[in-house]
Amino acid sequence: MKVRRWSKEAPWHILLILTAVLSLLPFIWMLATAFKPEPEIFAGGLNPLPAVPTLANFRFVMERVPLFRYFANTLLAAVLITGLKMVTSILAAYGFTRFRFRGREFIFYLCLVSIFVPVQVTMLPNYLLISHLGWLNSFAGLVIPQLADAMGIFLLRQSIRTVPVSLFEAARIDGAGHLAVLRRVLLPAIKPAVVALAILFFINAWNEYYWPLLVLNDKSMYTLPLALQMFTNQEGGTAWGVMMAAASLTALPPLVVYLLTQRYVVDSFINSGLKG
Amino acid sequence: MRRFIPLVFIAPALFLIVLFTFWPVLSTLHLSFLQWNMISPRARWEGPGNYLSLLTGREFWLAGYNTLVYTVILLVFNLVLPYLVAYAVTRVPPRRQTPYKALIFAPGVISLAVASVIFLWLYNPVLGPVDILLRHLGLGAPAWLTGYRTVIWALSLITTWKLFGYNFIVLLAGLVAVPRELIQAAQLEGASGWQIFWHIIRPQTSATSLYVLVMTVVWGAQYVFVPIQMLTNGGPDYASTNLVFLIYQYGFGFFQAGKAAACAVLTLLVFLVLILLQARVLEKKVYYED
Amino acid sequence: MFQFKSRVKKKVPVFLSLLLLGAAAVAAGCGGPATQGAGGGTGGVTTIEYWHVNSESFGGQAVRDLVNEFNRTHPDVKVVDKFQPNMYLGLMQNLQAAIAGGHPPAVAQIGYNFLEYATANLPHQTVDDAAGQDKDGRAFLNDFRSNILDLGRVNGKLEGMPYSISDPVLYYNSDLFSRAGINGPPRTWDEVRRDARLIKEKTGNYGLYVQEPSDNWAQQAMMESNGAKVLTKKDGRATATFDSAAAVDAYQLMADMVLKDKTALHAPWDQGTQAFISGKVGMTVTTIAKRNYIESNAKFKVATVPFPTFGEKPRRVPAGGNALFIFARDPQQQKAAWEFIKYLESPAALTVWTKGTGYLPPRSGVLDDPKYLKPFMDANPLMKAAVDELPDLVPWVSFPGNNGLQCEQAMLDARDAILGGRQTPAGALHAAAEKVNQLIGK
Amino acid sequence: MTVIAESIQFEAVTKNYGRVTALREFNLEVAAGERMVLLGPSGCGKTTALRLVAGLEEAGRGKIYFGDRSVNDLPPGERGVAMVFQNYALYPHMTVAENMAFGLKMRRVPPDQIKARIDRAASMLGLEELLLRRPRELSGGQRQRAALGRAIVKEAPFFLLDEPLSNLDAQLRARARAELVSLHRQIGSTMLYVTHDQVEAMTVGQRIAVIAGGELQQVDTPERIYHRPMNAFVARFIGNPPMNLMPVKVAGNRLRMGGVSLQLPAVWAAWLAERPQGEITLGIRPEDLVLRAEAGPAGCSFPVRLTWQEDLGAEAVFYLQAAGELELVVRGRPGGVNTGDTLWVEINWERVHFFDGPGRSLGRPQALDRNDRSGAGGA
Repeated sequence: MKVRRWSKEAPWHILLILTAVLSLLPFIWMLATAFKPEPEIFAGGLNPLPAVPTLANFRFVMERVPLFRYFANTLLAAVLITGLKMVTSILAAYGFTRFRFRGREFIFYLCLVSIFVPVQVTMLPNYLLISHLGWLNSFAGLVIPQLADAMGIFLLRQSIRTVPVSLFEAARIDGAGHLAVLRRVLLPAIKPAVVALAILFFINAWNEYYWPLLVLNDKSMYTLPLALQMFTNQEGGTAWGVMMAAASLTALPPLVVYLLTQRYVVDSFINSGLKG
Repeated sequence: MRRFIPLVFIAPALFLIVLFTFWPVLSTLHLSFLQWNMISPRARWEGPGNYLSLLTGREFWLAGYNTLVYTVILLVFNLVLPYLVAYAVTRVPPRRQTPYKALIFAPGVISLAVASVIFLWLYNPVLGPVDILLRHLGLGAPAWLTGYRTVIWALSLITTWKLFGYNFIVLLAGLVAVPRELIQAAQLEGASGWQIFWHIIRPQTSATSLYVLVMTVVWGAQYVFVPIQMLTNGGPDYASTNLVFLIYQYGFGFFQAGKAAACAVLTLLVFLVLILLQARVLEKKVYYED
Repeated sequence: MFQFKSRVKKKVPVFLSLLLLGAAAVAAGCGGPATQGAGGGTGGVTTIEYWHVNSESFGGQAVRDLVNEFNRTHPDVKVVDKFQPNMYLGLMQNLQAAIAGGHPPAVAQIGYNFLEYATANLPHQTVDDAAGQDKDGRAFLNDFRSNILDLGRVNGKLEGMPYSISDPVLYYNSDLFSRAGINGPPRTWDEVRRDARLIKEKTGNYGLYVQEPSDNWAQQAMMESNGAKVLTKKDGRATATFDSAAAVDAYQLMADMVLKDKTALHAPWDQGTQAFISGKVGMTVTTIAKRNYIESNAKFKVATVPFPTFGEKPRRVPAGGNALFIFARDPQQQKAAWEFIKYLESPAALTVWTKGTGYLPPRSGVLDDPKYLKPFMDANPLMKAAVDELPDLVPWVSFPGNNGLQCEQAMLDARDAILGGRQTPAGALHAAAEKVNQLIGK
Repeated sequence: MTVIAESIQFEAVTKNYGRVTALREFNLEVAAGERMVLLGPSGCGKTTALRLVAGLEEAGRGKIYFGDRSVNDLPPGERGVAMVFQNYALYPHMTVAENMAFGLKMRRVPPDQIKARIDRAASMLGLEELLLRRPRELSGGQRQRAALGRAIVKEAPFFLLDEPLSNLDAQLRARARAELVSLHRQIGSTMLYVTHDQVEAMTVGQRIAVIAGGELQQVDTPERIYHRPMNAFVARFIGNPPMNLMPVKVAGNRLRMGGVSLQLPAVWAAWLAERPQGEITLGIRPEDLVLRAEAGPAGCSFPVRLTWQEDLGAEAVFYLQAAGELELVVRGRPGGVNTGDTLWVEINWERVHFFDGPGRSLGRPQALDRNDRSGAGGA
């Protein structure tokens, strides 16, 4: 019986293991390179692991770059972006689902369409606007334009629709105002979706590269993805080991958070109704 | 007063979207009729000139065609494959699913910029592991990033690597939501595994698949932009350019704001039909779920 | 915060959105660094920004040392250095944006290939002007060789001060050479082709990689060393002439090595350099600025020789690197900027600079002076090839006009088409030249 | 627990959803402290009426009064209503106690009072052991009690229930009905109870408002609704199996129905003679027909064929066919007959109803009511 069961499962396991290995390969490559001394990086070969692991690359990063400052910048920006986007998205999704008003569908479609506008289209005018406001090299300039994202509205609207209407009505009869309904009834009811979306927002905000590149040119304001650029130079050559060390350090926080909460995150996604 | 309450809820998000998405789109429209390098105090009125030069040149058409190719490739890599893998996960017992869910989603936490740099190494035509492997098998190693035929595949794969996990989880969520009774009913009727998949699971997850499909089509163009910009600059000879990169190249590579804007407008027009269609599709699907 | 009496509750969303905007305003207010603002002068100290492309892996430390030293010795000026990612194009992007936003830096490194574009489009103070206002200006400029100053000149006017200088040299892997049984390094392109074949036959590795970044620097060196001109200026009008017979010949050689002999590698710059350092390519033609990088990473013995010539024809290599431009608007800042430039170009500062980056100094006399670079040159024999080429330096072609940057792209497209085997050198170059001429004419 | 109950009044209330009219010119008065059941088939507008009272819907036209105050513009939270939803709408992330406390917290009731009220309600409903559980850890009956508890603790003047028992199984339902009534006696608020189940309506309501097609059909005590239906709809909607309704023709003292001709009792014949002639409908409840094995006196009974019978143990339901496609349902004692048998039916003429063409009840001769034993007499 047991053998039969395995023979039935085995092909799926093979496919899954293959996928997992392929998924992790570039990852391993990054980490392995980060621990390699410089000449070994160029040795090539199929075995990605370092023969003589070294911390020199990490040391170089720590010495040359105020990594903790960038870490703090990135964290602050990502938290601000995630938090504010969640607030505006939740409010708007609530507004779109819990009220009937003229033009509701039209405004919603408008938001929906905005999801599909490539950032490259809006980059230049937004840059000029931000610079006109004097927000270059500021958290405001970094954060606020990134809040214009209707994806959260769309996904949260989906999951709010899965909440029984009577729950809201019960709360209204209980005398709860809109904010109390939001905070004490709606949010707990769609918690998985909120968590999953927040994680998604956070990872994206953490990794955002192009907008910070445009608005930040003061090194002290850099975020981690920008800091990676401080180790590349086409003309003089890119310090791959150092860059991979920096990249590993950059990827580490979200990765650790993800691995620690992995079960919860995946379940959140599965329970979130974020499947659209 | 009560009439304005919903507006109060929507206002913050709407304000931001109008200010940072719609207003720029309108100003892009205006810009597309000008010739301007972004700094000179005077912009020259160009009329439809930017559009004409785009439509008569070959770059725009090449980029449009490539956008289509990317889309098709990404649909296979980022919809069909993750669907298959997600299905595979549902075929193994729950307690053995966890490591797969964890490992396959993990690459999603790395930025595309970093992923691009890693793949620059993996794709090295002389010492990359892929090529070493191919040479061990006695096959010639293609020059991934300089080959006309390979470059789009190579760049798509980077995007796939980054997005695979997310799509996988979303599709898995859809698969898990298929009622067990339906599958059991089909089993009682003697349906084979494949028949159950095709006649029960596939239609039951069509809503989720549709969502992933739409997002892949629309966002594919934007996600692929990062490896293009980092690794090939659209080369060789426009073989890897897509519409979004072309906008960037005119704007931030050639400093021709007018032409970049015209390209953006045309790109939006190309997407517009798609957008309306998709908005409808999304809405309709939601209706089904209610 | 959610515990409001029922009547107040309705107003909370309003309150919340106000809070949001308020937070934004606060963030805007306190986020801006103190160094911003056009004036920049407080308490008699003039603060200026210096924009550079020197990453931590290439010259970042040298920039910091120089700026610190300058600030220490010039109490009335405070220089703030700002690294710009993504090389000269990245710097130009941010510069365009900063100028559009009204906050240009006082001094910035402009890559030589952006010289024409920057001169024509970005409001700046010319070096001629800055030196003219300085009583020691003339004397200062006299310390530079004329062909070096030409690198910063557009139509006879000194627009930017040539600062960093690199030139293309041929690096070779001595170990591979001995394994292939080659005695000495190649002097001419014919020898390069022959040696490449030998390396391929004897060791199975590629013979050559010529750098392929998003510019045509190395290709210009080949064309012009074969007697062609990329751009010909006549009566103030520029014409693309990179489709001349001599240019086509040079490209044909390259194409043959890649496509016919299969002895040359066709790959992006990073990958090509990786391949050379890993020992899989016998020779590479690339900038002297990469010397330290290649030397410290390669496990084999590296050596350099000057850029190969076509037979007896004179070698003509374009200068890479950058010139310093003054974008300050305020006279006080302009003066401080000029002071800073003079400091950066001083023999002592250039010594730090060359040691930190591997660039060649633009100023005469620094290289052989035991006080300055002589010990460094003696310790780094690979630099010799680059120094030997200094008399052969020509300006890096930078296309004029609004479409100048697009012209460069047209040449790049031709390079891809040729080396990718899509088009013949003659066909591709001719088409590109026509396109460029059309773009220049606009 | 004392609650100051108030009356509820609908005054010409009309509510439209798009083109669909849910309530049309609806008038109804519910006395303070009364148990009023809104009964009708699904989609009849009864739930709409309830939601209008709760404030979950806004009336299109017309007014709703609590006492003498118009509450049209009052939001639900300020109306002083407690409501039990069909699916209970318990907050899934809160324990039973938290569910009960939520409304009170919103109303800023002091914590010690909240606790006292929850304890009282819990002991009334036997919820003491369940207070710390979450809804998904409760059985259907427990959830229903929790929902009741949440409504009770508010000590609201108005107690609204929307099909509160429809998710319970039959046995629980019977017990819950009785509990609800006794609960209402204890708290004394004005109770509005929506159901489509006539048994529930009959057992719970002090009065029943039968609604169909957005219009009020009849408001009356359960007895009068059963015995004195004002129209054919109410007559047929109430009672199980439903009342037999047959088109009949009256000619003098004879009544033709399908292929059957019967002798009318004199009192009916005289009374019907004064009514408009033409097509009228005769209504007889299944228990008011008597099934016999043999023919009675001529013209008093008619022959039928037994097509089907349902033996319910204590009683049986017989499905019969008479001449001229006439179909009848009769309730009686089980046993002794077989499907296919020919039997005889006799009508209990004291309990028949007549309706006119549009279905309005024609009433009945006064003479009959003098010796009425149904208890449905009086005004």
